Amino acid sequence: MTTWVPTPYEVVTRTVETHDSVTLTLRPVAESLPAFRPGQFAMLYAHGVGEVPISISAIPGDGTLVHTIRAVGAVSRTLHDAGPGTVIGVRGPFGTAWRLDDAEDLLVVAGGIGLAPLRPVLGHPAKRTVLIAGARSRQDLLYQDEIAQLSDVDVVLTVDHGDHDWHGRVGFVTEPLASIPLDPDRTTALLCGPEPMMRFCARTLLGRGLPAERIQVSLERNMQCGVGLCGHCQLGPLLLCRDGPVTGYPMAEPLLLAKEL
Amino acid sequence: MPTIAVWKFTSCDGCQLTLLDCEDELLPLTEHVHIAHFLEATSVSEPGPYDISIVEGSVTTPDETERIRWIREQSDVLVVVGACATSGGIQALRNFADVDEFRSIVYARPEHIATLGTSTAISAHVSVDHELRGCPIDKGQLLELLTALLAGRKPDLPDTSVCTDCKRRGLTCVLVAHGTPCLGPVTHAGCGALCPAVNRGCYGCFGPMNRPNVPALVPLLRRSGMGDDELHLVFRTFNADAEWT
Amino acid sequence: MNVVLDLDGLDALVRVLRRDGRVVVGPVLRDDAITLAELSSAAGLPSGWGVETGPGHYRVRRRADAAVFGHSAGPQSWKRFLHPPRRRLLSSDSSGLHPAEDDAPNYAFLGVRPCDLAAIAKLRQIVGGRAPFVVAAQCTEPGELCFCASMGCGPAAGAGYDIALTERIDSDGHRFLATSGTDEGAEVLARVPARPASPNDLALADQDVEAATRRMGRAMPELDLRDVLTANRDSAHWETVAERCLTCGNCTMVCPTCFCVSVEDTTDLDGNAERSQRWASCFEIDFSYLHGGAVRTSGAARYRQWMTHKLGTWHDQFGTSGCVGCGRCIAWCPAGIDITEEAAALATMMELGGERP
Amino acid sequence: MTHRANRTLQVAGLARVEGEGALHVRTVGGEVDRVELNIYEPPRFFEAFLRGRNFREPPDITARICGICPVAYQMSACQAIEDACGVEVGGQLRALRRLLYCGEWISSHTLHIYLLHAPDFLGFADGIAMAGAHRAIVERGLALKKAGNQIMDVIGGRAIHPVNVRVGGFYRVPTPDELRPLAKTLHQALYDALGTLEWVAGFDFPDLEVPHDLLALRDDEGYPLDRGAPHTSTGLTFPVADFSNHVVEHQVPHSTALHARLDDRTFLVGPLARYSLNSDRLSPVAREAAAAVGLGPVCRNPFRSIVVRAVEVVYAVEEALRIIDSYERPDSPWVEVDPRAGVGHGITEAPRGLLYHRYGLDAAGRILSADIVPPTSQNQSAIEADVAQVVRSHQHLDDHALQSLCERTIRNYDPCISCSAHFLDFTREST
Ligand SMILES: Cc1cc2nc3c(=O)[nH]c(=O)nc-3n(C[C@H](O)[C@H](O)[C@H](O)COP(=O)(O)OP(=O)(O)OC[C@H]3O[C@@H](n4cnc5c(N)ncnc54)[C@H](O)[C@@H]3O)c2cc1C
Ligand code: SF4
Ligand code: SF4
Ligand code: SF4
Repeated sequence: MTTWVPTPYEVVTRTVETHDSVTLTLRPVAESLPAFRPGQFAMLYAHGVGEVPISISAIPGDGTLVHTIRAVGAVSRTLHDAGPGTVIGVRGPFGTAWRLDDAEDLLVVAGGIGLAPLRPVLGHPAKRTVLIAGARSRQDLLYQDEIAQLSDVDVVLTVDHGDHDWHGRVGFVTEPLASIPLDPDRTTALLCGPEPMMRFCARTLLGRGLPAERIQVSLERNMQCGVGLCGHCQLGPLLLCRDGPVTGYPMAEPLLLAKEL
Repeated sequence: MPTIAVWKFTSCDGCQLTLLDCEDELLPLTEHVHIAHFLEATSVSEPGPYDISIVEGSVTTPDETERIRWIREQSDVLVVVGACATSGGIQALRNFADVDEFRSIVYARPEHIATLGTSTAISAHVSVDHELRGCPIDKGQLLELLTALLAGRKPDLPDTSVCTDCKRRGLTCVLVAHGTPCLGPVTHAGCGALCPAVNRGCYGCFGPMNRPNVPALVPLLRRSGMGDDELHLVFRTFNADAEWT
Repeated sequence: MNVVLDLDGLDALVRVLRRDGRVVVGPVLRDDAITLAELSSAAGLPSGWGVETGPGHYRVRRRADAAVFGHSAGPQSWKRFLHPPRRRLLSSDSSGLHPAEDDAPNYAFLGVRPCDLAAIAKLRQIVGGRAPFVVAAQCTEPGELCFCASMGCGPAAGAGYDIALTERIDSDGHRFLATSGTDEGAEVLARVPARPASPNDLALADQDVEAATRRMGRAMPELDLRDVLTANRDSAHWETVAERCLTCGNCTMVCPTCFCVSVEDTTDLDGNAERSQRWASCFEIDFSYLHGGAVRTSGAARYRQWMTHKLGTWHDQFGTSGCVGCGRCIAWCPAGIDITEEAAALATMMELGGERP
Repeated sequence: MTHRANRTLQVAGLARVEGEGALHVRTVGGEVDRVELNIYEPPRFFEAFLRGRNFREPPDITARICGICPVAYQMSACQAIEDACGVEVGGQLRALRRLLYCGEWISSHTLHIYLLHAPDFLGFADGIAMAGAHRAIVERGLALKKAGNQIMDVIGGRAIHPVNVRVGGFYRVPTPDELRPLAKTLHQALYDALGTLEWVAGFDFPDLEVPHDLLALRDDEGYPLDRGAPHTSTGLTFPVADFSNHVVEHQVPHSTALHARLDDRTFLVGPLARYSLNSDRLSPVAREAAAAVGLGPVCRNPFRSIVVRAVEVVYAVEEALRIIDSYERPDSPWVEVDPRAGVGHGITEAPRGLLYHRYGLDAAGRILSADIVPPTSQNQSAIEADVAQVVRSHQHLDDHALQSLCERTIRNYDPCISCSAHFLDFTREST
């Protein structure tokens, strides 16, 4: 039953990202967990409230863990509210990572909190990296300062609802995706966001000649154990905590098309 | 300390008694919450606002429609407990009959009695934050809800069938093995499968589960010997006004 | 090692296992069903009781003989002991996080049918835990709902037993051929009064088990069920099942291999927390809950998930089928939905070219 | 202190009673002009919707009249229907029913003694505040109450609205092994019950002797719980079937509960009546304990009802132990009851007093008429009379003190307003 026992980590910094999201840096209290790779996730336990899957959103390489958390329910809100000094239980690393080995050009498409698991990828050495990130509104866009400082990444930001302070694009991420310059022969696309968004983006990319094999998506299902024991994260043949969340599009496509799978 | 108020509407008192039936937990609980109003238990009655209001009973009088709005305004979290508060209770049988006739059967001078034509759930009048099912509610669920509210976690109140609890308890299905009619497959879990545990079919006192398939159960009830009359009555009892279909 | 035990020998077997500190669990008659409970002697076995089963139907009946293993799968399975309905995982208090102790006893299971033997292996592959000592009872009399033969899980006991018994009652008396499957099994058998088995004893046992195969009234379609289920993902057939399906979860709860659990967090008034797991069912709407709502809300989607996992995607996840052909889900589904019939209907549709809405 | 000749006392919501009621008292020229126990608990029309239901349903349905004494409803309902169908339930099944009823008495009386009534004597707003000063005592009360609930859990399946009661007996009867742990709990409970009696007997009791007729069951086999014939303090006795000829209900404008008169006189049911008519029937330990705290064979002071309740708890615990001790599991959990056309009567001693049920059935077992007379509506006139007497003799008190004395007077009866709010005027009945 030790698989169920989290390792204590302590919050060292808490950075407010948006009105409902924060980034926490966690430092091991004593023992530490093996290193995480981009795309993988941890199960974070808030004492007495519960445990939820949260992706790794940066890999500083100093043994700390970085997570960006959006408060949507009881557990995520408690984690969101955790200030420096709070001890959180962590299990992981779990799941599959983004496959970047043969990527020449990187196309990163994120919707909402979906940018969190893709953030570690932005530092990956690629010939060319394009980031298309969408959010509901300007207030929901994550990591805005950091993105502004990215020098070797082409950035396109878009929001569903613009306001007078917003001078960028308004609309869904599929629109810039249809028009940005893109070399289908050397691009690897990484998608994370709501399922319909990923489906539309993938369809656009397939239409532009990108082979399905070079599209990766990150899939979410209810997860309660992280280690293939609870059964909740099934999506067709996949146990997403083990066979996902990062999945190649050839595998994911039929699963995303089926209703209520 | 968070304040709790317990309110009674049209009901039998059984659900609020459940709180007093928490013999081992009652005194420790009062060290963590402050009871500001609970007519059955205390003469103290403090004005609002309240952090948590627990409401028992259904709305059956004009006065009660007013009172529930006031309570909602005064309460941060509103919890409704029991079949009366969640679905109108057994007194909602009047919703299917003529109240004037009911009134005159019971009272010689019905004009003195001010009642509405219907008995309705609290949620028909105001928004509700949590509900505990059952006629009466289950003590374990009540404690689960209170401790969850105090700890800020989501209470664990599954909305699946009684069967799931029945099987976890290791009971033998009375419908399959004895041919006893049982509403377990369509009834909301929470009691811990009390009736099958005494070789009795569930009679639905926790009301319908989330998305019950009553049309699929009816032929099975018939097969186990229920006639039209009984079938009609069995869904028209403690949760008559709930959405069984 | 092959020996023959009589009823006293069987009782001695129970005693030996108990003396070694094991909790012996076996079939008993309780509340008009054959359930599983701790045995203090072989006298607790349901001697002379059989069962009559059908879809959504189960009745115990008196047998003409005194067989103790003459009944097919009951409402409970060994899952209850290897993967209990509720189990504490961990507690958390101001002093830190504490794993729950593994307090599972050292079990000996008596009278494990071959289908259940296979189920124990499949379940343990996922949930782990200490291996029980297994005394299997080979099947000589399949029940009306059994189809273990077509799942490759019976009626002969496959691998994994310590001792396998084959019960026989004839003019030579009531006896059990006992075959050891492990050294531990042989060692236990050696301490039980028994006579050596003759070639005839072995031949009779083989013959009885062989006959059982031929008498099995049900079978899964002989197609690759993974293909059948994938091809039928959008089939309208799921709707017709959903009309009958109560989504009560009985099938998953009685299935000896269904392993899903939900995690519960509880807290006491002093701020101590506990995490535990309880059996979950893919028929619960909350099972697929994501922030904002559940993924599988319709009955059709939930039934599809269950059957597709059991017969199809289990192969992808664990390299084997999730079904052993015990027939429990057919008997204990109050609506009598028959997984073999539904699989056959889907297989026919696929052969007709797959059905698209 | 001024003695105002004209004054009005209003208690809008009576606390520490079951259900919702108010009190209205008016004195004019120093005379008590009006005392109204105003029951505003909304009516729930049980008798009306029982019509047309199946004869197996009243034990479950009428239990929901009152969450405090559901077993009483189940017992009276079963008895009335069995009477209509010509069946008598005896032997161990009857013993189990009595055991279940003991559970309810223990639990309900203890709730009243510790959490509702004792705070009046010791000057606390409630049992919880009282626990601040007397933690161990309140914990003893809660343990005792829990013992009663455990009996109902084990026999009835749950403490409030038990699921295991059916017309003819039970759905499942326990094995002797399942009762053994109860016996263990009850040995401790007996000790706690005796402690409770000693504790409450030491309270100060205002003087009040009530002149009302007393009405209770009396039974050859022991203190009355689950059966017996109605007896009065005037020496009258009558068969259960004659109940409604003697006890007549009528509606009063200020209340949703019906009032009742016994042969046109104000009367009293409940612990005082039961004890005064049956103190000779107590078990030895209970009788001795009552004598030891100075309770005579008759008690007519409602303030002392708390002592009588404590005696009854001792009795109920002892009786429960006796039943468990001689328990043998019956072959069948119930006796078959086939419907037949007719009328049946059932009467038992609820913790608060006589509870009468009467049903008319047709040959198919459909209920044609239902009539339920709960204890609190029988006691309403007596309660009002007592309040009037208390007001009369305590004119010197200020409003606040007088009002709280009036409330205490009401609480003496452990009135169950939930029970009393929904009943039928017998004379209007159409059968
Ligand atoms: C692989 C993976 C990575 C994730 N990474 C992040 C991240 O980096 N940042 C972030 O803010 N969120 C992330 N999420 C989503 C996050 O797990 C949910 O928002 C969270 O579980 C909600 O729990 P709650 O108790 O706050 O809310 P509630 O809505 O009350 O949820 C109750 C329970 O439902 C389940 N649940 C609800 N929503 C989800 C969900 N989306 N995914 C899985 N289970 C769910 C959980 O079991 C949870 O305990 C990720 C989810 C997955 C599966
Ligand atoms: S007895 Fe009732 S609740 Fe239990 S499994 Fe059978 S149908 Fe479901
Ligand atoms: S089994 Fe059904 S009727 Fe019985 S207590 Fe539970 S929900 Fe109520
Ligand atoms: S799916 Fe049905 S037949 Fe197969 S193992 Fe499970 S319960 Fe037995």
